[in-house]
Amino acid sequence: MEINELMFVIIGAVIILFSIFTVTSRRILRAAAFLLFVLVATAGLYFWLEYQFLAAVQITLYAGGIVVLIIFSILLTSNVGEKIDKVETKKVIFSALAAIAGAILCITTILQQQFQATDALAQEVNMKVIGKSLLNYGENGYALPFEVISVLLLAAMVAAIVIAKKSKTS
Amino acid sequence: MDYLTYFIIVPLLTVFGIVLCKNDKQVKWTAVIGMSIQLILAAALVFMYLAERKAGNMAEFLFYHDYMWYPALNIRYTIGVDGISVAMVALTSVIIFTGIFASWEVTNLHKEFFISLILLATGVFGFFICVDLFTMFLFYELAVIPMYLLIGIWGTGPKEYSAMKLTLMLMGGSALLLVGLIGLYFNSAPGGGALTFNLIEISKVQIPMEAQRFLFPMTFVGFGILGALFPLHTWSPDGHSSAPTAVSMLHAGVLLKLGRYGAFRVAMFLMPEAAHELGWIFLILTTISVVYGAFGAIQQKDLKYINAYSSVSHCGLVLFALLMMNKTAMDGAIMQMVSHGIMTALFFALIGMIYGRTHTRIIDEMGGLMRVIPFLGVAYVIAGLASLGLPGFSGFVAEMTIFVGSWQHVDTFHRVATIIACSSIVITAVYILRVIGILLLGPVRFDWYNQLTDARWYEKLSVGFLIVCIAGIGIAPLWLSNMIGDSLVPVVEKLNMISFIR
Amino acid sequence: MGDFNFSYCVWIPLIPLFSFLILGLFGNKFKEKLTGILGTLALGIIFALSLYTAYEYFFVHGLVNGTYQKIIAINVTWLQFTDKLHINMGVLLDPISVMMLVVVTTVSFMVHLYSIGYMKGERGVERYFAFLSLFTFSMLGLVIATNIFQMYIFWELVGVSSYLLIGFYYQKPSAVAASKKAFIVTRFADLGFLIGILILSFITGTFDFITLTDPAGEAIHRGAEIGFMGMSVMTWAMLLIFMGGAGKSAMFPLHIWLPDAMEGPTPVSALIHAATMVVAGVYLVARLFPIFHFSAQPALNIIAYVGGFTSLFAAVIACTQLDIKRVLAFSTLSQIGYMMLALGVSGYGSHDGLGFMASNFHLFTHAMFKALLFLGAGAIIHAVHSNYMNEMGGLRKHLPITHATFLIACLTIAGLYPLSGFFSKDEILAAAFHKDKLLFAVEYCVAGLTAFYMFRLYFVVFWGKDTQYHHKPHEAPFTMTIPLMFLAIASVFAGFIPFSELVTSDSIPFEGEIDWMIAIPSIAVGLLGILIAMIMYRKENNYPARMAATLKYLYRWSFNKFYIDEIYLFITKKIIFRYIARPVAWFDRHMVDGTMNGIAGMTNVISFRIRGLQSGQLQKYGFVFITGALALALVFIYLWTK
Amino acid sequence: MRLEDFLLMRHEMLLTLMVVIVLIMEIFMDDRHKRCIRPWTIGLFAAVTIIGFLPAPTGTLFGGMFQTSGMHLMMKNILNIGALIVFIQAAQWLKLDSNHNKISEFYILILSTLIGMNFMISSGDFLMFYLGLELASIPIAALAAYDTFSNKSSEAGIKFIFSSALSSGIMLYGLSMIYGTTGSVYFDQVGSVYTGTPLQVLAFIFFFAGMAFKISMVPFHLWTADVYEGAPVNVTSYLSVVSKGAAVFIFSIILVTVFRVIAPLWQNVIWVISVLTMTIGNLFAIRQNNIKRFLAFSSISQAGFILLGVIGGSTLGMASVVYYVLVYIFSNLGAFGVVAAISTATGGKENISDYDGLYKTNPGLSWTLTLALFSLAGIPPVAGFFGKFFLFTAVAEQGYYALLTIAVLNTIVSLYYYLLVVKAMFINKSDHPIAYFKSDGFTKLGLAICIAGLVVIGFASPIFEFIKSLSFGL
Amino acid sequence: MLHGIRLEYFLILATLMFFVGVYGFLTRKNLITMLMSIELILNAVNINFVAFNKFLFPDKLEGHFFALIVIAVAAAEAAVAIAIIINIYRHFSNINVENVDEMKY
Repeated sequence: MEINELMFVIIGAVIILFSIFTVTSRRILRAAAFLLFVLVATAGLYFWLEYQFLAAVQITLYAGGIVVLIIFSILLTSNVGEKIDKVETKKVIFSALAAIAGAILCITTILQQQFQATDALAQEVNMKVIGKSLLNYGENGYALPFEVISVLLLAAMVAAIVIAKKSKTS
Repeated sequence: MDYLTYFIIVPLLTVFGIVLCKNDKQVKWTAVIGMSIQLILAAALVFMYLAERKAGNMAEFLFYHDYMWYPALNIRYTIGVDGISVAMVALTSVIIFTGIFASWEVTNLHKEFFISLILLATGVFGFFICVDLFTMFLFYELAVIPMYLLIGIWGTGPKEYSAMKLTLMLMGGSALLLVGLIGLYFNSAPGGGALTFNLIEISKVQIPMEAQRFLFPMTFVGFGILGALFPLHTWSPDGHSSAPTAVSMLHAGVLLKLGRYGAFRVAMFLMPEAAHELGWIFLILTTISVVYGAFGAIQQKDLKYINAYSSVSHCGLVLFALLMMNKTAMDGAIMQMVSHGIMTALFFALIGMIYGRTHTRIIDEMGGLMRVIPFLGVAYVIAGLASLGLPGFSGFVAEMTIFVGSWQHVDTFHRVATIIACSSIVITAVYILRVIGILLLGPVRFDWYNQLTDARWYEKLSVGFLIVCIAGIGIAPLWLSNMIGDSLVPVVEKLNMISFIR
Repeated sequence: MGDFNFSYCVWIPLIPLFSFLILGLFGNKFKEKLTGILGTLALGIIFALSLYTAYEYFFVHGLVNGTYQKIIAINVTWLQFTDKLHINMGVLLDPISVMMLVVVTTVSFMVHLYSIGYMKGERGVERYFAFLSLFTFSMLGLVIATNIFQMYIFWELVGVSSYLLIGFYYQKPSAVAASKKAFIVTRFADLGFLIGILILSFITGTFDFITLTDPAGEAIHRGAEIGFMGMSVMTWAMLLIFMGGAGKSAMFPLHIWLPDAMEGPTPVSALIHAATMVVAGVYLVARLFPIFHFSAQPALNIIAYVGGFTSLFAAVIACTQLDIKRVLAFSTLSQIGYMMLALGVSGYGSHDGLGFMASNFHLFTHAMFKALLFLGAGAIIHAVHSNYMNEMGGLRKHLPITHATFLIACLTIAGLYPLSGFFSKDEILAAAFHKDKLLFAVEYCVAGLTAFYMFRLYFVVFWGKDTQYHHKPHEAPFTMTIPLMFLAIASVFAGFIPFSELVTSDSIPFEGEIDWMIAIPSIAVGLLGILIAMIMYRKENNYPARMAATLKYLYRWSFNKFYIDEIYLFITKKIIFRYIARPVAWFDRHMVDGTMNGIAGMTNVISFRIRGLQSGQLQKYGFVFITGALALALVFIYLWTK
Repeated sequence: MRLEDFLLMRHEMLLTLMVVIVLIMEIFMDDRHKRCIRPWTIGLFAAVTIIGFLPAPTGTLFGGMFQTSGMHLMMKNILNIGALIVFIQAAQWLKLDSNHNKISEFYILILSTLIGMNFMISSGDFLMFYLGLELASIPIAALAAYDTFSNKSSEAGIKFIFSSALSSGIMLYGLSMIYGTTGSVYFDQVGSVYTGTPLQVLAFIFFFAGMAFKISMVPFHLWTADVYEGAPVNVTSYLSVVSKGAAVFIFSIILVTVFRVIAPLWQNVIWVISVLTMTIGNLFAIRQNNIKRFLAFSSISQAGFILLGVIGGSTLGMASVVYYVLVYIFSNLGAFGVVAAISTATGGKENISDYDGLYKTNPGLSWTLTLALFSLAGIPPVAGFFGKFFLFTAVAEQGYYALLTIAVLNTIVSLYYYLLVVKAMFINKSDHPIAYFKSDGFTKLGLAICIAGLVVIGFASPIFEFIKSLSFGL
Repeated sequence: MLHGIRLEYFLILATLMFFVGVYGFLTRKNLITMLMSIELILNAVNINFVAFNKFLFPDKLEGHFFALIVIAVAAAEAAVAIAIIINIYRHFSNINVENVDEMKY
């Protein structure tokens, strides 16, 4: 087994394991930490696939942004040491059944598929390409999404503020 | 503006006028004026129609006008009348006219009452003058819905239940009908060409048999529910009994006919093959209707229930005759529609008036009314006699035409059905006389009855007008019969052409 | 038919119609006396017109080439069914219709006149006269009908006027019940009539009497070959039509309405339930006689036996009744049975058609003397204020004119020479003798019974015990006695009309003669009946009671009219009402309606049951979401593959 | 790319401009005058809506990411009309004290969702589609939770955002598979190579589930009732018509362009889902007492009816879908407008039983609600009848008579519960009916527009004809 | 460079992660942990996109950018979600999803 393959296996194992921990851990802060591991491991996967920019974004935005946000909100809303109540068995069983069934269904279907790779040459992914793509308004350019997502973020910001801000009258 | 459209415009203007009215009196008189105009229009239409026919205009539909509405679906506002629709329009205008007078004493929300009533009439008029299935359906539904409010608000007894039941069952019918109509539309050009909702156009093509087998029951039952076809008639007793007078009149008098008219005009006219093939099922049902309704009426105690069941029976006879599919029987069927329409309107008007005096409709709680309110009593007897098919009144003419026509079928099945249907005339006599006996005759039941007042002028007007109509048709039926008969020729030809092939 | 125009005949029915309309619509504004005079006047006019017509027809214009013509005086299409079948309204004049015109207008005129006195002071006289006019109109329309459907129309109208008149005292429950019964029973019979018409018209393709009854025409022979349950279709048709006739003419077993119909005012009984309407059935059979004869012989036999049985049956009952009007009613039944029988045994053409002639003859004479009897009974009731024989007696002193006329009538009905009843009855017996000995024997018995019960009535009422009355009975006013006298005269002399030269089955006159071999025994039997009655009832004695005791069961059954009413009541109330109408109503409420309500209820129940789906739990929503998507995927990837 | 090309994005540009304007107003106005934002915004937005109707060029931009045609413009205009009515109807509500410090936010959020919807409709690839979809959903969660004093409102918000996130997750999974199996996210390229292998079917189903969530089809509808009930009335009305309408539009576009090849598959899927949606929606609606919840279930069953037009995928079907959405906007907004007016005036009376005897006190509102409900039920002469009729015609055109029959039977059930509301207003007697109140001009204007729409749209055939002329299909 | 690692491995990995996320969504009581589950789901999708892009269509960057956008959207979504969660906390004093069921049936 080559080192690359080993890396993949390790990363994969980390992702799966910590995902499971994330959704089963009864201590909420730990769950957040496990989530962080998963996200970082995913970033590792992106590195492994040589998408450095994406990996960086993953770490900064996801691991750095979202997880921090989550942790803050945990601190706001929960006792740190508090354990979450146990989930009823019925719920666990049914949810697990659904998830497992779904996974089996998806995986069998995926394995039936003959994926067709393109013959075209691989494109090198560096910052220059990414930057150009982001500002390109032709085919395979992402100027429009780039702009729209700014509206989205603005709206989300307004939304979050309007909900979270304390009303003056209250 | 073509002549027939006035039949829609006048009621709409009346409604508009009523909206602007300030007090009850204005409302009533606006309604009276509007509906009088309508009545005059209808009378004029009859004469114009007869004149046209006499002048040799043999087109299937007269006063025919065709306006494109939705080009994309070839939906048109197409209007035209033949003898049958003329008869129906005249019937409607008579009943709505008298209905206005019969509801002179509506106690609350006058404005809304008359608006709904006239809207209902608008729907009916529209239905009868339309040749395009889409607009026909539109008016059909328009006629059904005001009924809910009319019964629900101004009704008596378990009015909410009845109103809901009636509306839902009728809309159920119209739902099936909708399927049928759309199906017809898509089968209207089996050989290619533009699809159409136009009755005349569709009647010229032969709809594929597989489609007919599905669409015929849909349309027939759809209209049949409105026509109180057994076993889908149960809305009718409840609905009638809860409805205010004018609504019962209009409903039993016209709306039931709407169903029958549709069953004939749409289901049978357009799908003769299926009518031949599946007719027997419905013939059995209608035969049951006829006898069953009559038997049902024997046991009832509420005047309106009696009349509702009697309507089931009489209207059953209409469909029965239609399904006999020959000119005479159909002629009789249409006459029965007209006749029963007026007759039952008269009945309901009288029942309403009696109820207004005695505050009960249970026959066992009344008695000897003839002595105290002779006008209404006599009118009731006349209505009863007309209903049991006494010569000289319209009912006789219609029923006899039906029976003679039905008998023209040679096979045992039709014959047996005819005999069973005939037997209804005896049962009818039984329940009519029973009611007359208990209600009107005998000693005066309560002392306070002696203080009852007989009919007032508007009631006399309403009742008298209807009686004149019944007797008029009963004494001189030939013009009506001919007017209808001429228009039946194409239908019968279409139906018979099929049977000839078979 | 010559050049005489009979179309004025249309006024004969129309005048009473106008009289009806005027009296009906505006009668309550007139003075009571005026209404009676108006009605009577109208009838007077048409009475005269009818007599004039009869004269013109029988003696001037009717007979052409030795045959009485069938004259269609007027004919308009009233309603078109098919190309061939249409109802016409018209006036047909032939011997029987002209005869009936005379009968109807005569009796009606008399009754109108009589009623002026009889109904004096009653409430609703204008209504009474209006209805009488209506009845007269209908009856005349029936008589002159040119086609069977016109006849049916007026048949119905006659029925309804009978209904209205029986129920004239509408505040009396028994009158209401009687009128209802009369209407429904005849209506039931008319159902048969209607179906018969349908069959007949379908076979022959016409309603028209002339076409139908032409023995040389083809219509009459059609349908004879098509069999149905052992009889030809034509026979079935005619039987059904006869059912209608039997209903109107109150033949057994449809007779039950007639006795009850006596609830109406007495003149009405005289007019409708004795002289005119009840013979409509006879008239109907006579009208269609050629068809019966040529294509439906079995039906004719049935008619004969029904007639014979009814006459005997009714006569037996009449012997025990106490209500004088009921006695007369059963007597009427019995006499109509006679007429039916005569038709049933009749052949076609000249002497073979003796029965036909006799039947009509008897119809004519019977109308006169039975009307007389009823009017006389009316005068008695008017004087005594009671219907019951046992409350009467010795009235001959108080009511001399009534007594005299009543006696004449009784003698007439008993068939004593030379009163009219003798002639007509004799012809019937003769006809029966030639055809069927059994019926002949029965009729002999009936003749005796008739004499017996009529004189029972006569003796009890006018002789018998001397009863004390609250008010001293006094003779009726002249408006009532004049008709009595007129009819008495008619009863006496009508027998001398040479009927066989006027009314015959094939319209060809023949020479009638009296068969004394039959006549003399019949007179003897009649006399015997009178004698027995005289012995038993002339003076108060205990013979009747002993008689009743001896014939215990027969008496009781006869007194209770053989319990036919009870059987009917059982069938209608118990079977039809309880086992059909009520279950139908129940079925409608609970099954048909129940299904509809059930569907609605079911929807609500389902709606309630599945509300758990919307649990408010976000995660359950998620679960449904996921499983829904997976299920869809599963189904459409692996299960649904096409 | 020339400057004129931006004209193609007229709707989006104008809306963005409006967001900016409102933001500026919010920032630079002092508190006391903030209420003036309402008329200004409404006026501006009315102008935007009208400008939207001016003729405009069509074409594609950004290498196919953005495409526009007459039909797209029509859809956007329809959404604009809906949003405009919502704005007008919300004016009175926004005036309430509890909302005084978040007036402009309401407009910003709605406008940004509208931008999202416009981009979504115009999208030429799945990326833009996804982005538009999210832009159209995320702010709505905030809008649902807008009434920060109400438990129900925040519950609605949380339910919406989580359901929405789950559904978009599932949809993204599907999209990733579509990308993986076709090598592109552009609609036209995907459409040209889509063959319907099992994985592609799976992908489609997942995509479908995501859309079904937005359109609230059974069994992906469960959030609907709770969110509709909890959210402020005006948000609910926006959610139920504009948001749903946009989803329906893009859904039908994608079905007939991208998934053209597997049409038989999705027709079957829709067959099943449509029956479920109509039936379940109706069954739940029968029992509701809260009128918003009631309207939520009614809108679920309406979604089922809309699918009838989609299923055929024909030109007629698409035209009838667009037309129906237009009608639906007027009907539903008419109904919600009355509900909002009453809720605002009475401080939150939202139960059907509160409406007992309403006709005696407020006949105008009662008639409006009745008309709107009749339109929803498909009763002539209001526009809903025409809308339903065309949908039914479209489904029959493809020969789905069984589906048609089920659908018409469902209309009866729906009529039943609509009539229950009518009955409450007209027939039921109440000891304490809602007292007579006067609505402000905005509310009246909003309702008047709805009534006018309801009456006119059906009879004015050119509207349908125009839509049909723009329409697209399989 | 991909050596023996096949695309399917990535897909299976992503699928497993996806359904773990789903499982979490269905079972976690705390709203914030549910949010984490959603992040897992989105992350799984991203892996898919990226893997497809790398393995099958390396000439373009569609999957890559898709993942990028998803991350941004996820962030926005999380922000709003957390705002609402905090709001819920204000009203219900806890953030247990099972308590948030005032509206049902």
